[in-house]
Amino acid sequence: MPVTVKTFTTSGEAAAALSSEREARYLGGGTLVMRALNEGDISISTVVRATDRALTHLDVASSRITIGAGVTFARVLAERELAFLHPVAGSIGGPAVRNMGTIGGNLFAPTPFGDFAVALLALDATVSVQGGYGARDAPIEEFLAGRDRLPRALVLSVSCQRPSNADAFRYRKLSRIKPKGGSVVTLAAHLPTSGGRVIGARIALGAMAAAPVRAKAAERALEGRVLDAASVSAAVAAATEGTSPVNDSLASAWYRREVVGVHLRRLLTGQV
Amino acid sequence: MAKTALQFRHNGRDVAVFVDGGANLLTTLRDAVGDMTPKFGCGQGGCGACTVLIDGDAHLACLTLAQTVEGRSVETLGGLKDGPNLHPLQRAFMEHFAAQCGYCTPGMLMAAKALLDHNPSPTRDEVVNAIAGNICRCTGYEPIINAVLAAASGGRARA
Amino acid sequence: MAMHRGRGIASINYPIGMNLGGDPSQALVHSNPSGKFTVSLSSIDLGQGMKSVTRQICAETLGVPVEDVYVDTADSDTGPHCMGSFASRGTHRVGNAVMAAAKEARGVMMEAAAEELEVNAADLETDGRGNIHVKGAPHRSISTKDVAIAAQFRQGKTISGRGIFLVPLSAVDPETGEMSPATCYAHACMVAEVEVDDETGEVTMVRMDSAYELGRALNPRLVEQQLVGGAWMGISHALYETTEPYYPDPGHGPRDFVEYLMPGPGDICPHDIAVLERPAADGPFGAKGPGEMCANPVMPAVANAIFNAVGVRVDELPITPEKVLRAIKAQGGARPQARR
Amino acid sequence: MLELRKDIFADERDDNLKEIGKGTQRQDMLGHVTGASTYFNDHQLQGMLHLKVLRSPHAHARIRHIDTAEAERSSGVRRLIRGADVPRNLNTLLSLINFGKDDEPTLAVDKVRYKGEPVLAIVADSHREAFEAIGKVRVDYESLPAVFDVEEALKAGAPVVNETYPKNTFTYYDIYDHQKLRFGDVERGFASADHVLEQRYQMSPIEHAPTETNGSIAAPDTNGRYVVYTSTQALFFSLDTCAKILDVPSNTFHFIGGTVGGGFGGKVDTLTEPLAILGAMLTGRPVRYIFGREEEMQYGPPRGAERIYLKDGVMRDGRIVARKVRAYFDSGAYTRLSSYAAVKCAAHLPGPYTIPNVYGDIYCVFTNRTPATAMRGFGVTAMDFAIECQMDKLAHLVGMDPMEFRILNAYRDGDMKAHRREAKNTALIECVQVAAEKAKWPLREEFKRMSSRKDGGGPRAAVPATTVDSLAPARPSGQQRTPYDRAPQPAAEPQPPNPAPPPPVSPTPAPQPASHGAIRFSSVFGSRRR
Repeated sequence: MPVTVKTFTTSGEAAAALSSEREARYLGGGTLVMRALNEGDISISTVVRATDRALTHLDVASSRITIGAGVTFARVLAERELAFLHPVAGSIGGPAVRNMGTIGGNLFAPTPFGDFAVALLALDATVSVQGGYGARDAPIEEFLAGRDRLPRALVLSVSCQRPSNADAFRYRKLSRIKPKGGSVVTLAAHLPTSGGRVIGARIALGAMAAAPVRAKAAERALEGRVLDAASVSAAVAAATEGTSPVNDSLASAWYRREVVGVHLRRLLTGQV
Repeated sequence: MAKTALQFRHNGRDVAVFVDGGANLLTTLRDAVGDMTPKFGCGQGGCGACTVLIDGDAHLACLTLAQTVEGRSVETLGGLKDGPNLHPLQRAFMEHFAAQCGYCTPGMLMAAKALLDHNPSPTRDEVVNAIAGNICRCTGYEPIINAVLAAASGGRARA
Repeated sequence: MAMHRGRGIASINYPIGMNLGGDPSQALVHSNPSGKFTVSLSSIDLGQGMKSVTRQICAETLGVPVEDVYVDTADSDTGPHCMGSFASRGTHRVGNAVMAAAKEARGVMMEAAAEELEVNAADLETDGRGNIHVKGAPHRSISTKDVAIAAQFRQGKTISGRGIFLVPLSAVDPETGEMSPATCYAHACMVAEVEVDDETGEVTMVRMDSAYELGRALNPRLVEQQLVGGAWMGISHALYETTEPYYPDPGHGPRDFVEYLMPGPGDICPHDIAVLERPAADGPFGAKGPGEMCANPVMPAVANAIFNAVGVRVDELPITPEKVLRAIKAQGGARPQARR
Repeated sequence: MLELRKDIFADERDDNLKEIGKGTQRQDMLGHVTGASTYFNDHQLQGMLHLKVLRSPHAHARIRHIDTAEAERSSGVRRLIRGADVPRNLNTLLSLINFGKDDEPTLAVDKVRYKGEPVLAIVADSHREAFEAIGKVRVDYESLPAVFDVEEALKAGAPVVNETYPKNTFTYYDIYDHQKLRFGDVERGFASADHVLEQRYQMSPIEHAPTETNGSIAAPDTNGRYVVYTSTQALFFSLDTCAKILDVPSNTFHFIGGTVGGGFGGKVDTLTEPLAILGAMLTGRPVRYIFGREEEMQYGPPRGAERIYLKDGVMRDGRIVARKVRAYFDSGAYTRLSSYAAVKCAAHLPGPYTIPNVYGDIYCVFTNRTPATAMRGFGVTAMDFAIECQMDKLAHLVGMDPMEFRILNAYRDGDMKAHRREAKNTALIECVQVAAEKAKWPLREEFKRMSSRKDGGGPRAAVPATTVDSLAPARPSGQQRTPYDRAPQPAAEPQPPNPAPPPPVSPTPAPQPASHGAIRFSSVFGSRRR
């Protein structure tokens, strides 16, 4: 059964093709689908592409930013208005992978990959999905939780509020290899403050569960408090709650649990 | 199996080939176009030996669906020379003994070209980041980094 | 949270060549009437520089410039037999075979020159620039090109040679292990400096200072390639790579270059190298082989440096951050040792 | 940054050379930077077919039945190859040079002994069609208990991994289950030592990970021969291995290689050539068999793991008086080259140090994992890790500077080494002194003045009285004999102390060979048939 490539001009048609054929896969940047084909995944017999310009649209003018699912990491890095996301995009792959890999594709990347999704989770993003009957928005936490069971949907874009100030959004990816490597643990935090107190703390962790996951106990430890030694220590103590890291070739579950707190402290205290 | 016609510019020349559905650009360049300079190293996007330029940007040919380069410009190491003259990067790699087995060299040179085309005077860190996706098992990277810095804007690289 | 620095050393030697079934290599050298030479081998260049080193050995032995020699290898229909490229045997075995072949070819060339200059071959010498002249009388000279033409078209001599170098098998005494494992040994000493993060167990390479004794640096640039690349592989073995991260449990084996950990271009550190040359009695121009041994001192030097930095001994490779962190916690925190 | 210390050992060198010693550009560099260097895979052949291998998902299992009916009908399939199609489906690499028994099939027939072991090969028009056909093969496995730990594998009742060696360890000289080294009496040494230290060291398997994976292309050539473009590290070694496995004269093959994308020891095992050639023989078409990266990483042979127990006796003044080693090489499911690693390792003991009492037992152990092979520093790398970590601990124990401790114990010209050969051309002391100088590591004057050329020999040149294991059975006829071998050597009488080794009989006037032990010509490599 040779592979058939179907190219659609609109995302609606592409979504319909995706949901109707069991062995169809959507081609975003290719880093996931092309690898599967190269390695002999014969379950893929149709590759669906969409050339819809909306998928690569970038709306960074207002406080609510929207990134098309087809926007690459390289494009995020080139966009000055998205400076707060540069450390995230820059931590993914080498330059060639960043020219290919897309924001939408990253939402489906298995652990320990998916660092951009970790950042979007900390930013409380919304994922716009083209189902069989039109677009609908889902909170990213809901999207990630159900991404494996989801009927074969096409992600159109993601959107989130721009962080109030540069210091409010922080990101840190620990990998064994520099400058690029798989994640031992990835941490992203969005800590808006009012009167010096954290209001709406969001902390997201990568490589600490099957998909990016929120550290809600650590969030609670910071909510409504000043970011000081006491609140930071409380958050660090609760860092592993709700996580289920695994052993893989980069690090063991034990190690990830041991160091996630250390790196959270360094993230919250702004240590390099 | 039904084939798909594909036309694109390859190192400045128009080429037309027929590809199977799902064929990647690396297999197409090597088997259909006959350009053996990009190499197969993993087919997973992890080694960079298949790095080529598409419309001037570095891409991994093994993870690029061949049909997506329809009408675009693909550059490989085979096109780096200017007639008989070596590109400054090629001369610098020679002078710095920046290759041993040579298998990663095509990918390294194209990644370095993509860097210098956008950033003629990179810092050492910028060079390190530019080859971050290219695995070399022989040299220990040091001579390669030094060669790229030396080639940058005629050797006046900022350390 | 504290970063601790430490230094550690290791000193080693390494056997050159293999003691298995006899360890022979052959080489052929032939030339064409324009006085250019071809070395014909079946030895493999893995990137270690086999073609380049044998080319220089042949040119030196013939007494001609290296530009007059090219190496053609690894076609089983044309090249003579060779065991293969492994066990640091290339430079030593194949180099000696090429020397033997080049000596025979030189002998014929000098005879042909002697006939042209009507002198005794013993009175002639090569200048290394493509000329042969009478010792002490440089003006009485003939180019190797003219000698080659004369040999081919007038004298009927073939300026060529064959060479084999065999280190015979040394039988091993089953009771005592007595044997001759190798005819010469390379040596090295490495000082490694590391920085250890005592909260995460991460180890960063700071610098390396090393001294390698290799008999003869036939080509210093190629030697540098091996020692720099070899030290990088040593760091990789010491801190990063394995196909079984949970050995002897075979699980979680890496399947790609993200899962298989090797130092990236951002993990390398300065490496200051000294090369010593104590020629081996049976090495080509005294040369031993640097290719294999150059990674070996790095692993123990790094392990000893980690002990110097935080006082923990990790005796299992690779020395991952987890193993360092577990050892630090087991002893109740970092215990930096006396700085050397 | 590289510095040539021409001042050291200058008196032993003639530096009046023209081409040697120059940093001449590599002959292959222009090809590398222009992409013109030609690797085995850079060949276009008309009608090329692609071979993929079905690999065992089990580490240890019996093969009850293989159903290929559906696979054979799958689109684009040209040929299916099973173990029964391989003319001689049993080999071990070093059988060519008379070391070890054939123990490994090219394609598994009755049993699989490691996860990833090749069971069946499919030759098809395209990669995709080969993968599809492999997906349609049904293999009925009966899982068997597996063993992954080298010491567990040696215990009674452990699963038998490799029936050629039922005790899960390679047989040395047909009598011992390990390689020995005996020099002096370590127990007496330990008894006299001020400190005794025993430690355990463990290395895990390491992948060669060359950027070019293993592979080859075989194609029908003129006059009934086959041309084979190959990534091998050993052209004739692979050629003769294929001649043996495919049971044809060696000149049936025309091997072409020589430009390899990194080897590091991982391309000696002739992994792809036999099946590529067999595919070309059976289809009459060019066949390419190239490892994928996951195949290379998990099913290509790694550097074998080693577990080393190292026990030392040291005096207060820093002299090491006894070193005892027990080491286990994890050979994986088959022998390949690991049998020789143990011999090379034994010869390396006790490291570059003169120690009066040395004892070694080196085991080559079979476990249910991917068979290991040689890698850069084969048989020595892990042992150096153990020895040099231990040297640091001993220096720390006696309160001596680690550099000075190395110089004190370093071997010198004239010393007797543990494999009973005189140390010559030694230079460890000078390397330590220069490394210390470069690293600004303080050394006391007396240690700066020491030299490899001073204070060696004399009492240090003697072979000490050695206790050999009591049960030394008479030596049987020796290993697999070939028609070209001379009669087996008479049982080696106990060597007289400090014997003058007989002058080596060498077929050609090899330049001034060092002295060797008894000479035994093994088979004339390459031209004989078995």
